[in-house]
Amino acid sequence: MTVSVAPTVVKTTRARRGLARQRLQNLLPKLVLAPSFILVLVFVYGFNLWTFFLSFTNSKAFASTHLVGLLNYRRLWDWTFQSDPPSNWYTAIVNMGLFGGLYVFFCLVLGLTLAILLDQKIRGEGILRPIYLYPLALSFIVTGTAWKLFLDPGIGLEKAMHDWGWTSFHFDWVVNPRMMIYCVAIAGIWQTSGFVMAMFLAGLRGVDGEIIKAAQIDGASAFQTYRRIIIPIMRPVFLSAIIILTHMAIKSYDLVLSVTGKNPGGAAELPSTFMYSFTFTRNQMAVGSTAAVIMLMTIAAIMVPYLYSELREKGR
Amino acid sequence: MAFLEINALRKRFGALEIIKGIDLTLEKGGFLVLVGPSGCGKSTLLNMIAGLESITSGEISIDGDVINDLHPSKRDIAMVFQSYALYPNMSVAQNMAFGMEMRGVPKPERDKAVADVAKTLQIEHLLNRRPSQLSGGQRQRVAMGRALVRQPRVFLFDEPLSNLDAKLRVDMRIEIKRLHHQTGTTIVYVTHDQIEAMTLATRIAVLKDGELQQVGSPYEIYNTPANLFVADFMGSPSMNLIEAKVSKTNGAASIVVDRPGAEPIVLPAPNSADATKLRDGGIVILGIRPEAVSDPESADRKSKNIATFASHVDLVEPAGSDTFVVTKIAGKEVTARMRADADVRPGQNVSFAFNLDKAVLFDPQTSRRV
Amino acid sequence: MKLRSILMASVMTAGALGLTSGAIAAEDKEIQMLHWWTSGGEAAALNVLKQDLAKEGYAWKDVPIAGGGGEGAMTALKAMVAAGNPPTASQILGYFAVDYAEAGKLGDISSLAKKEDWAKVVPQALQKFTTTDGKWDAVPVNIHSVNWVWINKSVMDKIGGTEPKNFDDFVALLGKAKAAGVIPLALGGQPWQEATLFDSVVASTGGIEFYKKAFVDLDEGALKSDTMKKSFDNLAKLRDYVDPNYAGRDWNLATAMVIKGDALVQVMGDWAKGEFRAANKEAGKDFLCYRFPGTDGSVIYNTDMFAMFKVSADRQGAQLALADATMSPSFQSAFNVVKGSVPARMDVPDTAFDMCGKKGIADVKAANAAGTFVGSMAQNYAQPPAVAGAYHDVVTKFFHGEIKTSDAAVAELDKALNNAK
Amino acid sequence: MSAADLITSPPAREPARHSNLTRVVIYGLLLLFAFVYLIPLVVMVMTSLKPLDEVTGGNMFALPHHLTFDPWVQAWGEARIGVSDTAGIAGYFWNSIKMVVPAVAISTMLGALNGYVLTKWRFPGHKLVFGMMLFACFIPFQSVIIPMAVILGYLGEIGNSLIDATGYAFGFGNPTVNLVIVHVIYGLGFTTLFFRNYYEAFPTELVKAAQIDGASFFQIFRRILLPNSTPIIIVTVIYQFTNIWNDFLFGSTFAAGDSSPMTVALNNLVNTSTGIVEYNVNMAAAIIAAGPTLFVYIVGGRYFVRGLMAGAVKG
Repeated sequence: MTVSVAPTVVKTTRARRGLARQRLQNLLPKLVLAPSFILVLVFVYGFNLWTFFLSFTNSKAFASTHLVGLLNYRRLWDWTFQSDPPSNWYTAIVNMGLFGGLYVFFCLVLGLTLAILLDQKIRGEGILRPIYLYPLALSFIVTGTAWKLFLDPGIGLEKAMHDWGWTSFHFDWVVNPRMMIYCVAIAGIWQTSGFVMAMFLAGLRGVDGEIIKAAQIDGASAFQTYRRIIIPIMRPVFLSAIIILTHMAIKSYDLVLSVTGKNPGGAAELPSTFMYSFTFTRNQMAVGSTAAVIMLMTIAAIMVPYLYSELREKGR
Repeated sequence: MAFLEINALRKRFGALEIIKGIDLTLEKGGFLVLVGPSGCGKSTLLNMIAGLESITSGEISIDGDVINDLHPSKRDIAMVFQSYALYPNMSVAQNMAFGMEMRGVPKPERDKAVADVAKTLQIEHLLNRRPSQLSGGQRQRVAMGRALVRQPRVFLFDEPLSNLDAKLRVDMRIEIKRLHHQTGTTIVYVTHDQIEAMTLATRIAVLKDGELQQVGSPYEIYNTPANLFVADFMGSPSMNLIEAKVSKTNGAASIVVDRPGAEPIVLPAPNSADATKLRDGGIVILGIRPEAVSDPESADRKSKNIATFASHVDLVEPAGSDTFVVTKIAGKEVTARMRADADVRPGQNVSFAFNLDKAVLFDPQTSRRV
Repeated sequence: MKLRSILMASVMTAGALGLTSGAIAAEDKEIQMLHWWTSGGEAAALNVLKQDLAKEGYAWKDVPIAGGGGEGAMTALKAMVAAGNPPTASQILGYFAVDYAEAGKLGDISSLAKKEDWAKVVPQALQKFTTTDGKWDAVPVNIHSVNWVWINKSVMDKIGGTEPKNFDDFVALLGKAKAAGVIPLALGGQPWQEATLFDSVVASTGGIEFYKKAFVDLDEGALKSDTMKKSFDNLAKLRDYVDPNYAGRDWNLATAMVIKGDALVQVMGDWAKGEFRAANKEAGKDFLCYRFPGTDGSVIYNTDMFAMFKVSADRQGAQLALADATMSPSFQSAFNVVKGSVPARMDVPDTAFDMCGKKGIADVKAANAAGTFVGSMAQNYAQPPAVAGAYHDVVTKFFHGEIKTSDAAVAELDKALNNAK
Repeated sequence: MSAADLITSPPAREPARHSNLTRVVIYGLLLLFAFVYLIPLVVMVMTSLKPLDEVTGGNMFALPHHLTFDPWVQAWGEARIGVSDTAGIAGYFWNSIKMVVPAVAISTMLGALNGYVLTKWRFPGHKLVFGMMLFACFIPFQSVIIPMAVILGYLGEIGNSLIDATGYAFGFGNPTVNLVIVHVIYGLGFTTLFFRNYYEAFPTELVKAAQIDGASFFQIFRRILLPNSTPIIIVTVIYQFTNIWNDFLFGSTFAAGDSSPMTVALNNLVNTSTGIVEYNVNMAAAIIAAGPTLFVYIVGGRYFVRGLMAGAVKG
């Protein structure tokens, strides 16, 4: 009898200890993730809640708790549809669409083109790659200035062309308020497309060679192989690229100011500059916060379904 | 009490039930093969034994200890993965010693154990290489070595041979079998390859959709499949399944296979079938393995129950050691296994001999064996 | 927090009981100074202050954030204040000082102000920004005025121009330059520069009283008046004399155009003179300075101030020393000679100043006496930043043709300013 | 493909075969793009090597007449930035290093741990957590400045109390530490994204094998995942390094003054409101400021693509 009792005791304590361990093991991953998640919760979502609250107040230079209802939203609503003369907010939205669209589109197109070209077993890839990549290493503060200098018709490209005898050359976008935003886009594309190229190049190199062979046997031309087979396979790369590009487009701030020179005619306004100027320069923090809220909601409206579908699709 | 016991085991992911109440036992030193088509839950079951998947309900015990809540490393098991799961950043020796290192085994002891196992598996010359520098077969050996070094109570194999080419697979299969004989360890082995199951197992468990179809020795599984699924799944080429009618005269049942445009084949009921359960005019499915269908000359002489009939040959597959002859009976393809030198050509009318000692009957409604 | 106050309390109690003598929190000898004067000349001028204070044993901790007329600096300041960690003092402009004062973030240096009798020497108008409810909480460093024109003398001589006395003269002069193939008006097409120009145009077109009524009082009648419309029309006239590449140009590049003789004139605050000085140009000989035609006798000012933040007791000594040094006549003179502006104290002799500086000092005195000393709308001295910002928007949109007619501009100005109020 | 294959060797592909004409077109395009991408840098470098009068007077594409390295010397150690005693951007260079290195290290480490948990230790709602962290990448920084300042202010007060109590602030309230905190927080989204995507493709069987071998949660991470994460670590480090090094908004707002990072000093040099614009010095300073990141891209470019390839780009 005694002999058989002992193992049972040992067994149960062992099992219990195992259970406690198991529980700790189950908890550990969450514990590890928790600090990051809490930081994000507080510093991103908490702050956004605060901004959301401010958008209902009359905060000016400093945060105020005096509620004014939807006043700020009504103001921005009015400004949204005020296109003659365009309110700064209207310009900001239009520019965001233009800039964001051009920036993301051309970065993708250029990045993909360069990646495909580089992927043709090119000699000197090691030299070419950093050339396309280096602009990202430069700070916007400087590249903006350099591009402004470069595009300035009085001292830059146009003048140089005239000096060299091509007197009919004309390129004055950077001083033409209507075209300014395109200059910002050019500088932005120049800066980021190399990065996108690197991502696509990586994506291309990751495509299984047998698939390409199969496509070739099926009689697809090189172009068709890329368009019908390889590019669709790289869909996840597009996801990452679009996330990174969108976030950069939204946050472009230094670049806009340094390329356009403080926004002449209010023509180079972007939501980020609008928010900044209302919050910090014009001491209308409530309006700035409202703009931030609307901006965030717009981003959410676009990104959340996209992220949702992409994350969901991967299943598991 | 069996060495490995699985009682009423269930696994649920939300509403989805993957393991639907499985009971299994395995004696010490046994070789249990879990076999079934992909998605049948065999890998999940193995992972549950390993402790890599949680258990929704039920119980698993090894040598009398319930291991449900034990961490994988505390279950005294070793596992060989389909992809081998060798740590790419470690040398072969380090890979093999990692488990002991984690358990705090002193280095000299680890080295010795690794050396011993390496010798057994003849991979001593590979000890300092990285997994990426190994061939597929070598990786497989290392993965087994890593498991062996632990000297576990139970070995778990998760389709360990499926990444190897055909020849290597056969070699490794033999290797594993030899290893099992030498060491006498208890093994649970997952595969979808029924030849592996047949050759290796002392006990086979056939799974489908999370349910156990049949458990038994390879012989039982092969010769007396419990249902149509097992009959169809085990064996290559698979069992011929022919729809037939029961005709009962004077209590003696015979099986009638109707052939459009030809006279019906009348066969005596196989011995394996419980004649009392056969109803006159009832529909049954006759299951007969290709090797029980042959030319009359090479039919089993010891058999008491041979029926011969002529049929049109559709296809001939010479397989070297045998020749497989395909004919159509009642719209169903029936494969016969004939001598390698059988002179049969497509289009001929040939006599086929059915060895009904080796035939089984199934009830099409329940799909169970009668 | 608690620990700290307990410690403080115990130290105080100990002090009160006489157990320790002179052990109370030693004075913090560091002056933390936020500003955006980073360029050579400005920094050199500020260095005078630093050295003055060093003589008294105070260490200068510089917090420079250049760019955008202090935009970056204002953001950093707001963050520092929000963090409860304000600098000893910060360079500040116009209504920003009022905002901080109203939020109770500024300190009190009235004791020093009273002792030195600053109320007497600093123009009354400026005291609106440097005091709150009679308490001094900021010190003015200088007085800038925006209604200046800067002319390249050799270009002027070449085209045979003379000092324009009114707006039409001015347009005629610009016409002459245009005919001679010189860029007539050097302008940087940035909202604040265009608004600064418009300050002068309005004062010239409607007179200083009108300017006051419209911009200081935000009088609806004045804002919607024909005079305002005419001001916009006049601004539109100037647009014809600007080179095509003006948009987005920095003001100092525009000044450089005048210095090099590429352009005849720039309408800009007197900080432009610092550029001439830096290029070794001499007032009267190389360049001319006139009041904007039609605004002689009036001064549209802005001023750089050092706002004195509410700081802990141990930092107040340093703060007072900074205020004192800033208001010392010698510093005011030395600094403003470099900066191009005029001293904020009316009692600083003009001996060290050039011709333009002397005129500036005299103008300020006269205008102050005559009541024609008014704050610049463009520079946040007539209205709070929200209104000034709206003003920038309307003016720049009009100038760049987004607002097409002066009628529309007037309507838009009234609407925008009221909206922002 | 085996686990080892997945990590060590990307699938090899046959070289594309092209006619000579196509080759010429491909090379032509590549060189044209390279030329366009290089122009701004070339202009910057040339401008930085010219005396000022040559910059303002001459053609920006012209080679320097009188080659001079003065602007570089000035930018590095002589140009006065404000009234501080530090001249040139040399001192601020060091500030940036002190801030960037820990910020990159911490955010990368946290990202790796997060990615590890989110792929190998999944729990119900892991997708929501990841989605929320990913969406955090998109918040406009302008709206977090003030609340962030308030929180950093509290940290500063804690630091003061600690000084009173222990004589040492343990980094609380230190502007460099503050910047590290800010950059770590707002870098988490991306580092987590990178590592999650990488570990998504990382064979789970390795983790299972290690579990059976008795390795603990952290042992698996340290011994199995981390040693096999070199490619993605390179990508993350490069990405974070670039972003943090080039940040201006946070740097100028939370660490102005002596502890300000390089970009703030550069801005103070470039964006002075008055005085002659010394383009040559500015451009020299700009190139110096970009030095470390340029170095990282040129040297690490190959590993960067390799790292991206190893899984960072897989959605």
